Amino acid sequence: MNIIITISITAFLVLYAGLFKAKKALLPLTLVGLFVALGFVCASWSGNESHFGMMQTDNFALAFSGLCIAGTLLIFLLTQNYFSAKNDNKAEYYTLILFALAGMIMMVSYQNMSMLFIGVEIMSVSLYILAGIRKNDFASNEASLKYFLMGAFSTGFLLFGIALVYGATGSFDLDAIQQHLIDNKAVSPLFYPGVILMLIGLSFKIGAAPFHFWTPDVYEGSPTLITTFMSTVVKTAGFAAFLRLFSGAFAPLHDFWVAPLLIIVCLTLLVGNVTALFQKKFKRMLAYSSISHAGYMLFALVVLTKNSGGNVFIYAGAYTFASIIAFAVLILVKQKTGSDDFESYNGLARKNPLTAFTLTVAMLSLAGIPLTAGFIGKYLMFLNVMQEYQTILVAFAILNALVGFYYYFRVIVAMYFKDGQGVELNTPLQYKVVLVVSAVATIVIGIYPDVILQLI
Amino acid sequence: MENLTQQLQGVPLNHYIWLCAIIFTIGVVGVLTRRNAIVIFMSVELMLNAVNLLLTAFSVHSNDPSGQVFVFFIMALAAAEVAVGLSIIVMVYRNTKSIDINVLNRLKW
Amino acid sequence: MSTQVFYFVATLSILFSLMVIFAKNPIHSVLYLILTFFTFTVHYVLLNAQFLAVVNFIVYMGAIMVLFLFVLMLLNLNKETEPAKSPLVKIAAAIAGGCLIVTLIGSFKAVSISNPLSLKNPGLGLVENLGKELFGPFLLPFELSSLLLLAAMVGAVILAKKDHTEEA
Amino acid sequence: MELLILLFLPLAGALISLFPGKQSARYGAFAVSILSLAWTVGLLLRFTPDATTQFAVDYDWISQMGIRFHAGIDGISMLLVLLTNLLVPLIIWSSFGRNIDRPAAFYALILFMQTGLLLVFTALDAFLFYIGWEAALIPIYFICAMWGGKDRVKVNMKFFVYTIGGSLFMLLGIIYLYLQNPERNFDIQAFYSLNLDRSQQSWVFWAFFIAFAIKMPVFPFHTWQPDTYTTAPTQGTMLLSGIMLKMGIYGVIRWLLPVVPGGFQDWTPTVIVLSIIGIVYASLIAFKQKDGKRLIAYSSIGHVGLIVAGIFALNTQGLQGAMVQMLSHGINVVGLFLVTDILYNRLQTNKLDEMGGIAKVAPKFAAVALIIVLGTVALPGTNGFVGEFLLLLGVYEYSLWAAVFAGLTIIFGAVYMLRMYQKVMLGQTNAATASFADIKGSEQAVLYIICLLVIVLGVYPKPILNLTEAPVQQLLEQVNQKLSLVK
Amino acid sequence: MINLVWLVPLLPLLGFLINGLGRNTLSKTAVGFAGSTVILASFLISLGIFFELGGSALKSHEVFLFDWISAGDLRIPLSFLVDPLSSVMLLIVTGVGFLIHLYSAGYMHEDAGFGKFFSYLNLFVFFMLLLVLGSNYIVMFIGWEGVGLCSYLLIGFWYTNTSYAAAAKKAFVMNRIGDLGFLLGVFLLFQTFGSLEFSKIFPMAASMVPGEQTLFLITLFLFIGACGKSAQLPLFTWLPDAMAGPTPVSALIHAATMVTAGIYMIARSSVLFDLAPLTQNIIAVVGLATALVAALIALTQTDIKKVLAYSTVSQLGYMFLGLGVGAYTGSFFHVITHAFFKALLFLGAGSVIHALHHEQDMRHMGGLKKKLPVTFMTMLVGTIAIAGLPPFSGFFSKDEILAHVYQHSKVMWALGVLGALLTAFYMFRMLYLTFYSSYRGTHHAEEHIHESPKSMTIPLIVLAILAAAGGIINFPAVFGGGEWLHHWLSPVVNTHELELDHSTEYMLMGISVVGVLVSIAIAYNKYVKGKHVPVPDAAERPALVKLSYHKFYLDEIYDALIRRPLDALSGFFYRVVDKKIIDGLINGLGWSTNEASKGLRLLQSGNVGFYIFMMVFGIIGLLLYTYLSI
Repeated sequence: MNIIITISITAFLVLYAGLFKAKKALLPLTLVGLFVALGFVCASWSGNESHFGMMQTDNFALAFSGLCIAGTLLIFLLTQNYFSAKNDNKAEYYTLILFALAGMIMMVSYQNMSMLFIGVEIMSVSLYILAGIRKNDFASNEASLKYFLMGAFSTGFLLFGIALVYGATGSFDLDAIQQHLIDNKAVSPLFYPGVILMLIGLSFKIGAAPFHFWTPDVYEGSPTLITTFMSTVVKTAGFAAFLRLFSGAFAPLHDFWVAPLLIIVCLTLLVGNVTALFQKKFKRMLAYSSISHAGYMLFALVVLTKNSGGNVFIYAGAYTFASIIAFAVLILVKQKTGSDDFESYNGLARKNPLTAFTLTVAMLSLAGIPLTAGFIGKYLMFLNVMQEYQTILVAFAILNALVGFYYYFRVIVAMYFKDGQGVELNTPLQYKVVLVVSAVATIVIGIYPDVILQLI
Repeated sequence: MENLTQQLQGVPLNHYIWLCAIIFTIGVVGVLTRRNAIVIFMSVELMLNAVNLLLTAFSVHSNDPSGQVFVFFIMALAAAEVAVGLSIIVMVYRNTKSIDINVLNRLKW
Repeated sequence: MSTQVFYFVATLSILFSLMVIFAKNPIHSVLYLILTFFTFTVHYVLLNAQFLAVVNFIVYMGAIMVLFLFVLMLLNLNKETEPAKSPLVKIAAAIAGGCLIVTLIGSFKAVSISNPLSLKNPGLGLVENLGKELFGPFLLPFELSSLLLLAAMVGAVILAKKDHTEEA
Repeated sequence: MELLILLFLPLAGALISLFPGKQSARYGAFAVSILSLAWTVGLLLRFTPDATTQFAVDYDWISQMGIRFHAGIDGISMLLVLLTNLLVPLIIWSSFGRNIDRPAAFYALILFMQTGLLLVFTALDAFLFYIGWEAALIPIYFICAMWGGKDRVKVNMKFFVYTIGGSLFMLLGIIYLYLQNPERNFDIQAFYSLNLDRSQQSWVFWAFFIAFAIKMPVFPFHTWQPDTYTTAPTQGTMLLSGIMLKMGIYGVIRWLLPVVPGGFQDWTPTVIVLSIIGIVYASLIAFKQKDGKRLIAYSSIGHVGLIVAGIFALNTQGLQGAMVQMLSHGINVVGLFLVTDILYNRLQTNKLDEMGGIAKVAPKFAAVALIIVLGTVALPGTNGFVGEFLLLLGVYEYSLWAAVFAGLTIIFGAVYMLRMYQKVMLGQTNAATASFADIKGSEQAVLYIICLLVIVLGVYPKPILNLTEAPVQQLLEQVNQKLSLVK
Repeated sequence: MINLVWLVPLLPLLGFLINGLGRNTLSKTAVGFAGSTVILASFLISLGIFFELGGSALKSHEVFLFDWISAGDLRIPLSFLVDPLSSVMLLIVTGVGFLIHLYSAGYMHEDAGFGKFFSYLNLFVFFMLLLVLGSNYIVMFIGWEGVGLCSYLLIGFWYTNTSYAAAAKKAFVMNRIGDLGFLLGVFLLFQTFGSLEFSKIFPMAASMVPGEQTLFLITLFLFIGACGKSAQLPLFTWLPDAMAGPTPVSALIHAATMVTAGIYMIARSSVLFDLAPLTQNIIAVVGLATALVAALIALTQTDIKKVLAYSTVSQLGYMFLGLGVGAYTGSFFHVITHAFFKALLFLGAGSVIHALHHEQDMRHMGGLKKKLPVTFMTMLVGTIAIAGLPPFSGFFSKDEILAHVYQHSKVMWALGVLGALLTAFYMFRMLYLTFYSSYRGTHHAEEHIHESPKSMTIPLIVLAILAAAGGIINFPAVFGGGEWLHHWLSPVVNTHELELDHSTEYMLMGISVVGVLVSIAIAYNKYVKGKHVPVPDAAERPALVKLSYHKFYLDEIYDALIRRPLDALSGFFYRVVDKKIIDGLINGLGWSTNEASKGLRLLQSGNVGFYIFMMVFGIIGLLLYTYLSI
């Protein structure tokens, strides 16, 4: 509760600050707000407070809130040098990101489907705008419109699902729904299509196949900073929402929805990994990689254990840190070379050892190489599904992971093994902070994940 | 009025569900067949309205006002979405002089 | 008489909604959509959800549809400029739609709720009742939806505003 | 504690060598590797050659997942630790005369890899083993891809994906065993005491074996190897063939055989046939190779095939032979690759046809190369013989025919190695080789040390055999006991 | 003295180290001195051992040095066995070895690799002594392979000549083929007896049933090993090629010592072989065939060393023939006498070659009798000895073998005698072509012909004496001899008494002596009187002569049957199986993933309508699942 309020107030303040042309104050203000929110997250740890039966700030919610806020913080740090001096929309930019963040906090802590719906929509609407915020950029326009049209379309399915679930159980409250499922042996047949439609709606939000089509185009077209936000924080929140619903309220019907979920998982892995292989642009490759990671994260739902939430958390954390590094470097490279092709990374390591190293760590983490957080995440996911001996699924995932090595290593190959024009990036201090912090987090989680595992 | 509604309470819930499903599907087909972004958007509105009606019917059926409250939220969303959506369309139109979605295919592969 | 009003209005709803998606001219689509929404308002009334009926009437037909019309006019799109999609797409869409409806309804196949709707509480859809619900348990989402509207507002302003500055 | 120092000394060295100037990286890394060798020797002196695990460390690591930092050394581990810490200084030393781009990164990666290798050879926790396994792979990938030759990117990618693919299946197997383990941990003793039924053992066997087979490599999984060996920088090839390959063999002995003896037993005929095919096949291919490095690469496949066959024969002779041969092969193959490196460095080619007559202009070089070649062809009195003899004896006890075909390595080995030696060293000099400079400095020192090892281990292999005798016996007892329990 | 037996091999090793390390720093005199002295010292110690053994009642002494390999119940100590067999062999190896060292000091004096040469020779002697002294099969195997190595090194001594280097490789590989057989035999021995010690195996074997399958296999494998080392069919082709090495090497390795290792080994294992009659028959047949084939080839060779090489193969065939019929002593006797006269012949040939500045073709020799008197005289002794004329040593040893053969099979005996006649013919052919008639080389070269230096002629003389008188050591009973060797060896080697009556023996001897004389006469007629000179290489020959001249095309046959198929297989495996099939499969996986990526990528067409279509299909699919599952 405090968290949402803090974030909203920060958003308002930033908006007003923008109005009064206090451009210098924007970033500090935002950071302070976010730190305060983070403080609230810590303060209410283990509180498990219910807010009007609408939100439940349990540890799951707090952990994901914390992760989202931390991710947003890092992304805000990347705004240094990002905007040109004449830009007037900076305050709105910040405000909308903060609004989206508020929406996400709702998504990770909702207890009632209305909160889920509103949270999702606050986030989505903000993102539609953010995707198109470069008004004169054709790609940005296209991304925005595509995202918007498809998003609205999928919202329809989500709502239809909610309606059916409501029709079957007579409530929007998660506990009530779960109770209903447990009490009634024969659930109303309306419930089943309802669950499936909600699965579809949420799969769209996290970019799982075959509802992933928006992802690559939107990620590519959006301003890189927004893509970073979308592919990391937004995705994390989407997963938390997914998990809250399916591993909570819908858990009693696990046997029913696990089969379609498996199909979605496999398709997602396949499409994400295989398509990423042939990309020329680093940014678009990252989009496909985000699809494939969605596939891995869905493993947590294939077999529900008490650790599912924690596992997704680690995975999402690992993925967030790694992606932020990747995108941060992408921004730097694009600023310098004007292109986001793999070729522009050629020979980058010579002049920018630190940047190259952190990007390498990020790629290794994304690929799931041991001693990075990404490995621990993947390991937990595999372990999770192996509890029911889903060996074939894991074998399939392994094959996909192998494909993954190819494209993640492409950028490493470009940076270290190819000769390029020897671009020297100008890396501002804040970027360095983000890169180092994320890389250190990635390695620390990779080597000693106990720090996080003991939290949840 | 009261009398009328009382009389009409005999419609089976099934038929509401079917109606909503049909309208919803028409919305989906609209999205599929049209190329004009605004018309597509209107089809989406059609889908949302189908959901609204369904929620209301369920709400009446289970005698629970929360369903209707939810409809209210959906309307709020619809308003917000329309505002944003139309401004996006306007923005796109400014740049491309078209709102044909088939023109939007620079981002691919 | 009895339930026939419902079926009549329902037929109209379906008809108008079909017109929405088949009308060549976008303006006509808007107008049919307004008609569709009107039939929905009737449905709300029939369901004794008067508040929703009113809101639907005001918000959808009064605000939203006008906005649509306004934009169409603004962009000068009142012509049948839209190139028809290929017949293949149309057939595919029709098949897809057919499949969708079949599977959708099919998945309710065992719907046991064939019992007629009965209004247990005549005041269910009244403002008083909904107000209590809205400002009671649903206060939080209600308040938070203000964020949604605010975000939309900010967004609409920055997107629709004409400016030529561009960030890096 | 002693073990921790052993394990992390190279890692610390890696971090340190990243920072100072370019030239000092080389000496720093060398000093660190010598220090680890000294430390290993120190441990060896305090080591009692019985079947117990010594210098064990056991700490909580990821307590939530039942993962412990549990490592220790028994005779078999000691042997491989010794191999690693013996070869790494030699490998580093061998690079002294070479002009290496970005030396700090190069040496840091080597040392980093050393820690990974040591982890593999000492881990007593399956997860730790896996981590070490991959931790050794990453640096070698970078070494090979960054400092390699033609096609290095493509070739190394294949190598990397191939090997890591195998190891991911091993991870799958590890997870399976973990889930089967009622204590929910990765402890090796717990794995040993698992009693899976035949079919479970069978597939766990393959999950592990594929990883090991790719690493070694065993016959149909070998095609990454010649390309990688050929394109990698020589130090990388040495690391790969000298030490890394032993990871697979060690894995079979430590993690496969005692854990799933039933699966091991069921698949023994298949694996032995595969490895013998590998011996004959790779040796035959080596006959006509034009590229020296590639020839050695294929020869290595053949030698490894014999080791695998010896292990799978499952008797004392075979296992002891494998132990000795692991050490010997490491030494010999490093020597051979150093020889090719020297040739390449002087002549800028690996093509055997472009060489010849070097013995005339570089007699010292020719002499040491001959000793190494003889070690490789397992001449009695060299280290290669002891291992090969025991291995063949082991295979023989399994089957006469297996030994007949495996024994072809004795003949074929002589054919291709001597052919290579003849093409390179003998005959008339040509324009390129006429000015070939004889070895000196670090090259000479390293080669002399290798030759010394070749002969000393061939004449007096007893210490090595003693080192591993007790653990091998214990292993066999353990396996037989467990086999008697399996349904 | 026996306790000092370890010094015997150690001294040559020391010599190897000294000469090897000091090859660039020590003077030639020092090298020659050191190299020869260590062998002489070894010889003296061996002599001491020999006499001590003769005086001692215990005929078998094991000297344990250290445990070499142990694994499980396998325990291989590095220990030496001193018994009558090894003590005699020690004397031959060190004795003949010393003479050859001495000779080499002169012969190789001009060579740049003098130090290297001596170090190799010393190393060779070291390994040969290991072979002889080993108390188990593995130590024997060290020596066995070690001499193979030295053979490789010495054949390829002039490695700049590619064909010499190839010959060296060939020798090593052919030896290796045999060695594999040896190893397999060793494995089977270990499996059967649980030990590899001679002292453990033979007593156990003695109690086994003759003709047992295991014993047959063991002996067969061991025999294959012997075939490789002792150049028997089908593995003999390396030996003639091995003449590429310097002549002292040919004398030492390829005549006197190394090639007899196979015979030594079989003689040592006579207990086993006696229990495997089938193997014995095989050995006899192979030996006889080798003797004849080699003799036939030798008839037409023109290179002086080649003739000697084939004669060596042929003589080795005799020895195997003897072994096959159980005449272990006879064979070993022949080993000894052969060592004397063959070393002599080779060294003599070396002396000729030295005099003619490395001319080896007999067609360019002739009339050297006057110019090289010492060489001629000693060579004559050697030739008579090998031809088997009494009372020279060859006569006794060969006839002992033939007598045993006669007892075994008369057909074999007949063929054996035929071989002997051929031997006499080609040896005298060689002698006549080289020393008789007139010189056929250039006039310029003729002026430079001179007798070899003392260091070369003294060994020749010593060897000539031995070749002439060597028969004394096993002077047959039929002439009233004591058969000393026979008795000396009886504690270790299964000896079989000849059961022929004296008259038969006389008859057999008579036949062979007469036959030999006749063939010498024919040779004299043809080459001295008829002044026949072999035609040049390119000239046409009658079919049979051609067959012989081209060594029955054995090299070509091996080439076509083994080397080329293997090479083809190598190429096939590399280019097709490895690159196309296995690697192709793996790359194909990558390729198909890539293609799949190309295809799947196209799904992302950029068209929103299409995307929504796909989504709807997904939705329909999932709803269909719902429809079907509830």
